[in-house]
Amino acid sequence: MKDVRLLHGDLSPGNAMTAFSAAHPEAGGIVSFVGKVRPDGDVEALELRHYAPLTLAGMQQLAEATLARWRLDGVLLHHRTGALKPGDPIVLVAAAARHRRDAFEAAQFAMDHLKSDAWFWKREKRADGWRWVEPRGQDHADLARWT
Amino acid sequence: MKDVRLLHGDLSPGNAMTAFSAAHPEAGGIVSFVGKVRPDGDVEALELRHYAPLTLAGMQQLAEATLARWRLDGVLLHHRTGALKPGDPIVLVAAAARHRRDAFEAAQFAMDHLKSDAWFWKREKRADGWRWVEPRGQDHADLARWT
Amino acid sequence: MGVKLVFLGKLADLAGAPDKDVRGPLDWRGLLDALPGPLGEAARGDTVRLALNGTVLADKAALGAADGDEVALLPPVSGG
Amino acid sequence: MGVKLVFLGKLADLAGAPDKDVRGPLDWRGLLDALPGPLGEAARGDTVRLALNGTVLADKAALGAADGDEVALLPPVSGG
Repeated sequence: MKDVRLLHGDLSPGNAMTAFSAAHPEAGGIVSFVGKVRPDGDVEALELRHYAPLTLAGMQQLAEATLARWRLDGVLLHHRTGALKPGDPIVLVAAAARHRRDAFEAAQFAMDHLKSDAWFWKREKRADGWRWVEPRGQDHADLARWT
Repeated sequence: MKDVRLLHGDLSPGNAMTAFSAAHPEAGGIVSFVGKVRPDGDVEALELRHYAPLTLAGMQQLAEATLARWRLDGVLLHHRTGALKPGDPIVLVAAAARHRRDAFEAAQFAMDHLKSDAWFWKREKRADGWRWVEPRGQDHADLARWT
Repeated sequence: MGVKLVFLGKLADLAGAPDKDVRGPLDWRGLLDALPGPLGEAARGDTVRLALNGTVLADKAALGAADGDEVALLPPVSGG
Repeated sequence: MGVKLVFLGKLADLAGAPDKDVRGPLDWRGLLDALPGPLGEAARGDTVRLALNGTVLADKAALGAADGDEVALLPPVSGG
């Protein structure tokens, strides 16, 4: 089962995880990852843009690839778009599985792909204005683990 | 910051994660794992025993070891004891970090140790009665990754 | 109705607008001719991909768009 | 008041009770003498560890307990 959403408004990790857990009573373990706009440093705002003809379809394909690669009961991918402020959740990934190792690996696989291989563009506003963000070297290395 | 609890009554992953997330506004990412009594198969009940002079102190040491090994903002270890029924949460592990890779690895490290290197004894009731559970070979292999 | 060019991420800043209509038909050479200075240079770069009507092209030089089509210019992504 | 033996996990089933008082002082040999058949065999096994007053012993044979002490017999664990 896959639960894939592109959210223009608030992402509520607590509510989403409660529903995902209830939808998978058969799973022995559920791993989740919540990524938030970091309030440290001097980021005042963040904007995520997407491209409607590609972004949600790409997330659906990522969910399918995740389900195909590990033995899972379900996978959840929720990703924000639009204007965000420090502390706001940007992304929620979850994987439910009989065995925890599958769930941990699947969640990391999905997250590594959302970070640097999904159709999102992110910019941050600091004191000196807006700047487009590109993936870190570590993000590329994390992604390369799966190929 | 560590949040370590041995719970004789209900474990509420949703409430615990909401509090943990609020306690770590500075973390860019939070990974969690919830382990539940699997309702599949024929397990009718589960009992977890602990040994008071060792169990909570051992969990505290595990939390310290986890904090020492990765760059984390915080770690949470909540583990049930007593009588459980299918579907009940047994364990909740969470790690908050600036970088997601640290959070994923720390949560797995803590979980692998709770599973087969913490002072708990677990027995399951099936149609043919109670049986003590010992770690699977996979659990030992998971633990050996960290040494 | 021409070919709609859509600029994602930093390319929208370079273009000064999120999209632009140009006359079709449009091939790769025509696209570059339609993009002024820095935008054209960015489009040539290995890290910028093209999508035609929601399908990413394996080879940008194979672009063939007609009036009514949408061509998206996709710079490096960054999510999560 | 003697030495309190505490049996964890499956050892409680073998002992027929969660604990048992024996007379101190108690060393490793005395402990084995105090444990009937299958329980004594289990205690000898490599996978069973001993704790004296909440401290796990590196070497079971080094046990030295006096009246008022608590000795726990710890079989393989299983959590989560």
